[in-house]
Amino acid sequence: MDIIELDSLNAYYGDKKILNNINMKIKKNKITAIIGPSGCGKSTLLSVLNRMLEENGGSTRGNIAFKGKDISSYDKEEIRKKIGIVFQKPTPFPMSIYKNLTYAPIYYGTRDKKKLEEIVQDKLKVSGLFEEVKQDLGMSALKLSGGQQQRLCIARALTVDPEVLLLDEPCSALDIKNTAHIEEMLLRLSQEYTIIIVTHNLSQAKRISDYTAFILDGELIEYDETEKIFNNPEDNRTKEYIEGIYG
Amino acid sequence: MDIIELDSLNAYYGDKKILNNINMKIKKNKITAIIGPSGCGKSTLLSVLNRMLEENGGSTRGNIAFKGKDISSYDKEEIRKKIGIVFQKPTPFPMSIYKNLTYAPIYYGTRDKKKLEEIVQDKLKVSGLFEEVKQDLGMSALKLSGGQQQRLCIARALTVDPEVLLLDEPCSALDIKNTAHIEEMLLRLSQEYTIIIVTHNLSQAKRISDYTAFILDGELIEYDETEKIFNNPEDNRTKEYIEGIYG
Amino acid sequence: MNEKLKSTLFKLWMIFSGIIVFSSIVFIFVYIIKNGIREINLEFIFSNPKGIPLGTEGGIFPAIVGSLLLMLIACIFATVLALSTAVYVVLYCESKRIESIVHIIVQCMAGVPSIVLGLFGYTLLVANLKLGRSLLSGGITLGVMIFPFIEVRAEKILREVSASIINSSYALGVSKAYTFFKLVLPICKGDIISAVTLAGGFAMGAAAPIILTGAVIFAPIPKSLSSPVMALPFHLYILTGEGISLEKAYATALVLIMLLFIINILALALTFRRKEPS
Amino acid sequence: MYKFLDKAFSIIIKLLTLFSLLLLAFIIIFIFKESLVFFKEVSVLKFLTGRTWNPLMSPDKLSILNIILGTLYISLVGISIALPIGVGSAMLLSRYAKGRKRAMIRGIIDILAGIPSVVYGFIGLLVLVKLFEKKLDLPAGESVLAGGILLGIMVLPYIISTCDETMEKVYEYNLTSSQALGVSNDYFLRKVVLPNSKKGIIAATVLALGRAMGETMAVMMVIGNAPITPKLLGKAQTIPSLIALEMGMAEVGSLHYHALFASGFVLMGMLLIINVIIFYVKKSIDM
Amino acid sequence: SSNTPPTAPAEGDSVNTGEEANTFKAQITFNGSSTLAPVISAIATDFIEGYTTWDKVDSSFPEKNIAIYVSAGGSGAGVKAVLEDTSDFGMLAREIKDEELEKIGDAKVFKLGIDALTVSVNPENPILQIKDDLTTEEVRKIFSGEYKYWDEVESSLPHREIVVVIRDLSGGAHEVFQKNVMGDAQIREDAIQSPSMGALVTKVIENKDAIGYASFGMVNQNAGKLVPLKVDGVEPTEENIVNGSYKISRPLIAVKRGELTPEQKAFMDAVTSEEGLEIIEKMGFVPVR
Ligand SMILES: Nc1ncnc2c1ncn2[C@@H]1O[C@H](COP(=O)(O)OP(=O)(O)OP(=O)(O)O)[C@@H](O)[C@H]1O
Ligand SMILES: Nc1ncnc2c1ncn2[C@@H]1O[C@H](COP(=O)(O)OP(=O)(O)OP(=O)(O)O)[C@@H](O)[C@H]1O
Ligand SMILES: [Mg+2]
Ligand SMILES: [Mg+2]
Ligand SMILES: O=P([O-])([O-])[O-]
Repeated sequence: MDIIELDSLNAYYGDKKILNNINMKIKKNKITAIIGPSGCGKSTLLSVLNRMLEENGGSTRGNIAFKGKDISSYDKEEIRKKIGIVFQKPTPFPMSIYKNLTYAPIYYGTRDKKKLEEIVQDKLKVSGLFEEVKQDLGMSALKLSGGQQQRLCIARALTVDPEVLLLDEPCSALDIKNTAHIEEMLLRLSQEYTIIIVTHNLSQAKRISDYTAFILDGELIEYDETEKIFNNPEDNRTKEYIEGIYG
Repeated sequence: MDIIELDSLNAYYGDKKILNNINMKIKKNKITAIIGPSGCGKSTLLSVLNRMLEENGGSTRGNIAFKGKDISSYDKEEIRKKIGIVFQKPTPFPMSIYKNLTYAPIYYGTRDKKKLEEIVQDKLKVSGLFEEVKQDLGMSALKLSGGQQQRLCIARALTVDPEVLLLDEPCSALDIKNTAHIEEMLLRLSQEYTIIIVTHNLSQAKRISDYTAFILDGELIEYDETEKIFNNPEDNRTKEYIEGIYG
Repeated sequence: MNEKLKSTLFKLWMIFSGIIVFSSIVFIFVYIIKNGIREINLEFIFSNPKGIPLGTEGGIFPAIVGSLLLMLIACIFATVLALSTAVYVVLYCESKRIESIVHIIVQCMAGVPSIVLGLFGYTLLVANLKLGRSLLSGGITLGVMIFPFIEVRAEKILREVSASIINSSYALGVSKAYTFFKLVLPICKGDIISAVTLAGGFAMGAAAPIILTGAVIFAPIPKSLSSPVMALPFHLYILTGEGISLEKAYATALVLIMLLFIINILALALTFRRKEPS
Repeated sequence: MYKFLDKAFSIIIKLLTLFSLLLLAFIIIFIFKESLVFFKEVSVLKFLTGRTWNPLMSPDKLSILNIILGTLYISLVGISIALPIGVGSAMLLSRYAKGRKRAMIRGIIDILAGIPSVVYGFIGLLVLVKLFEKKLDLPAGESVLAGGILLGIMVLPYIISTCDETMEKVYEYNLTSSQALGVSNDYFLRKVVLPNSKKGIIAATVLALGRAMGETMAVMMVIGNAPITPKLLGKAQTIPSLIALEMGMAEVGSLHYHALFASGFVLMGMLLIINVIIFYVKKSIDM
Repeated sequence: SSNTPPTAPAEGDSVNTGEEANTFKAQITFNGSSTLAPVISAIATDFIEGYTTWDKVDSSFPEKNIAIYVSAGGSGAGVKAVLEDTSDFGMLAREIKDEELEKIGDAKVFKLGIDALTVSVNPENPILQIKDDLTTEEVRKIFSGEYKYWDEVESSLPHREIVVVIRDLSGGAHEVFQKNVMGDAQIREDAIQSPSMGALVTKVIENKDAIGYASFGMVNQNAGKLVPLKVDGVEPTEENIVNGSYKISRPLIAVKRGELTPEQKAFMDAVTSEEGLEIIEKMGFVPVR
């Protein structure tokens, strides 16, 4: 089943066209990886999906449907609750770790202290941060190291139980152990959630994704099952890019 | 020849000891990789070397010698010119790309427009950003994508021709192609420069470094030739960490 | 209480505050405009005060020029000192103790009644340094008055520049001075200009400090820093205090507001003009 | 070259800072010296705790407890009116006004700071005081409340500008992360921007409080200047208006003259105490 | 041009950089009473406009622009300025005290006019329908707070609180009021102390129950907006003020330390000339001829 459908999508920053005529169907409960060289528009594509692009002064043309309904027919807030995102640069709120994690749940109506604590612990465990910070959940999140901050942001995105999780190079600041931890977690989560991950780490894409999309200069060059893309790409440019691994 | 020597070095943030009794000699014109789990103190170690730690409110005990002379006997500014650094999070200045790159050269006395332009082009090419931005060097650096920003910061660090280059996970926001590009560049640069690179990407460490240091919880567990560390580590903890790759 | 309700109340609070601010501004402006507009014409703006008592007829031109000059001197004097102090505290000072001493002295100064500052300016500048009752003495006294306002805000503005950016600059081996002028100052130029403008407006509207140090009932446009000057707030003070003419007083206030408006627009233009060259 | 400039710059900065501090210290000494003459005649304690101020009678009758209370009361009323409104509108600004528009609005608000106190005083006397007399049926509308409201309006621009600078930064830096969680902007303002602007709000309060406690001309027009025990709807006197009211007439060198400086000195002492308190509040926030 | 004052104020120097005139001061400065300041400044403006340069005043003076600066910091500041040589003349709207004269030393005092204080009320005050006269006793009881309500003054008046408006207690205006009306009685503590005559008059104009001692000059300028009462049957008229039968009044004084220079004398002559006195009269004060 397709949870998100892009139909001749174009995205712009001002007059500059960043994404050009993208057609793409994202499968539910699968992990889709988006790869491509720096600046090709991967982050822009993600920001289109949860309507963050418009906040940043961009605009789109074309259609995007979420569960069969156009995303513009949803509330902005609704779509963002359903489609969570974690950015490339860690962006913890300048408040305590605990408050970072209860920020959204409280907004969505969880009042019970116990329940909140449970959420905090759960998500911290899921993101592998729990052991490191359990002593001091009241510490400002800004004092965490880069990697710790990023893991906190992943935990935070999970606190609203999204249906789709967008990840923009989430592991770029993590060491290998934590990366493995996250990858494992993503595989686990994909049974319930749909995951779209932008990554520059091709072996990561290969390891965890079911589908892979290759973008170049704002165009979707190829989109297929991961196996296919990596072993038998149709487009020559894809092949070249994949081979870059060893180059 | 040893360009930097650490002698029973301890580093603190306030009362918190971050680095514990580190002894280490960095070889000239080699690439030294520093690996270790998130939060172990890798970034702190780098910031000790060019005396940035004191700006951030930290302090050290023990000795650090640069070219045989204690670094505290140098001017802060001098040591920083000689030991450049690129941080984990990209930190472009909020000005144009061009100005980001001429910022330091102008300070060090390059006034000639042609010369400046040459530096800008050179360093942009070295960091693989030139083709993408040559049209619009006057654009604000903040508008670049994450990866582009980081490459700009590397280019900026190179504009002062340092003797030692510290890199704190410089490739974490770069895709594979640019990473390869940078790695290649680092190998090239290592003939003239001494390079210390913090990375969570073990295969990267393996690929490019001559020496590798493994840090855990602020202690230097093992420090040896890269080959030795990866193939035949002495300490069990190193072994476990290295094997984490496949875990 | 649930979050949605709280958020709604919160929004109400913001909107309510906005409405109060908006209506106070409108009320004050309308009140002054309504009472002052009748007297405003070219003659009022461009001629000397006349009539018996002086000010019942004629205009306020020397007062306009005098006030602008006083403000200029005050702003230059205060900005140089206050910005230096702020830079020292933020970038150079390493001792927390010195920092808090500076803070305490500066903030206590903020509350010294302006009339006392006037007496101080009179004692130091007029009587002891023999600068006379003059543009310079008045300007400096006003500068002392706005110093704390600029210092407190400049310090806050400097502190809010991201530390990682400043660190990146230091990491290039670049000096503090260069970092300040080439990186920090361009980033917070706008905020600093707005702080200085705000303080300048305050200086321009203050009567008490200049009564003893430089303002006179009538003077032509000053020819040098040592001439006494007319000033709008002092003119107002005499017009209202001695019941000379309330209409002229409102008109004078209106002119002052218009001047401040123009100055603010200029400051805005200054901050927005310089975009990155391409 | 730059090396030399850097040295020069650091020396200049230090010298200018030193000069500023000396200047300020000089003012404090000046006021202290002038007050000393008075304190030699009348004990500090008596000055601070007595309730009558009557310059026509013996020096024993120069004491300022009522006036201290009046100063505190009016400033407090002013700040408690201005702070919520100022913070609220600063948030409104960061939320809805961007770029040029915001700068314009702030410019207009800043103009409020430049309107001469005398004008505020007259508006206060003719509008606010009059309104009180009509609506509250007071024989005379001159009161602590009138002074407080007027002061509140006068310090608003300081609060708004100072808060807005902080809030804008917190807002811009964290907005995207918050929006990504689907949370409303109002919630974001409340939970992230407001708490993280604490320092800005404190800085604003310090500025505004200093301004409020030192404000002279406007307050003087609307509080009746009666040195009696202040009540919200009754007349009162503040230290700055006392000084402004009587300084012009006081015979130079007389005890009365020095008593006025002594009250200025007391005002500075009050600000010092308040600042020390705020310093500790700030410190506890840093924790 | 001879006869320089013993202590030449330094501030004139900057204006006086001309070749010959190191003794001649083209600039005269006044400071002090805000009541008197507009008067002097009106005369000075006429004087400057009439002559422009000093040589037109007297051919023995050099051709220099006339500069007369008047500022207003209150009577106390006037004395202070003379004592500290920061002004040539001090202006006072009260008697000059003996100690002050002593401190100045060689003081030259010019009495220029008289300002009377009228006991004035709002035109809508019902008392005006009953009487236009109060005894000193009644005035004293009103201002001391012994009468708190208007119906205590006259039982047919409404039971409304009397709003007493005064100038600051230490000021020159209050001093004469205290001396001539209050005697040993204290002003009620909650009287409104206005920071200026303008504010006092405004208050009486705006508040029906207000009573205050408004300056004679200002009552004339605001004729009809506030009504002066007779005191002990004596109406505050120019005649009564000059002949002393209306006793609540204060002098308007200029004071100088040391001999006047010829140019200062020339200006003071203008002030005390008939035209000068007319200006004083026009401002609503009673000139001293
Ligand atoms: N400014 C600071 N003040 C206090 N503690 C700090 C500060 N910066 C870092 N730390 C602490 O020092 C420890 C080491 O941090 P550091 O940034 O050196 O780790 P790292 O090895 O670089 O981690 P990562 O791989 O995630 O970047 C962490 O526990 C961190 O919380
Ligand atoms: N706010 C913006 N305004 C204008 N142009 C922008 C903006 N954000 C991004 N761009 C431009 O859009 C293009 C695509 O950027 P995007 O961030 O989507 O790249 P990316 O594929 O995510 O790169 P990376 O791997 O380096 O993160 C780039 O050329 C970038 O310069
Ligand atoms: Mg990206
Ligand atoms: Mg790090
Ligand atoms: O300024 P005064 O006229 O009241 O002395």
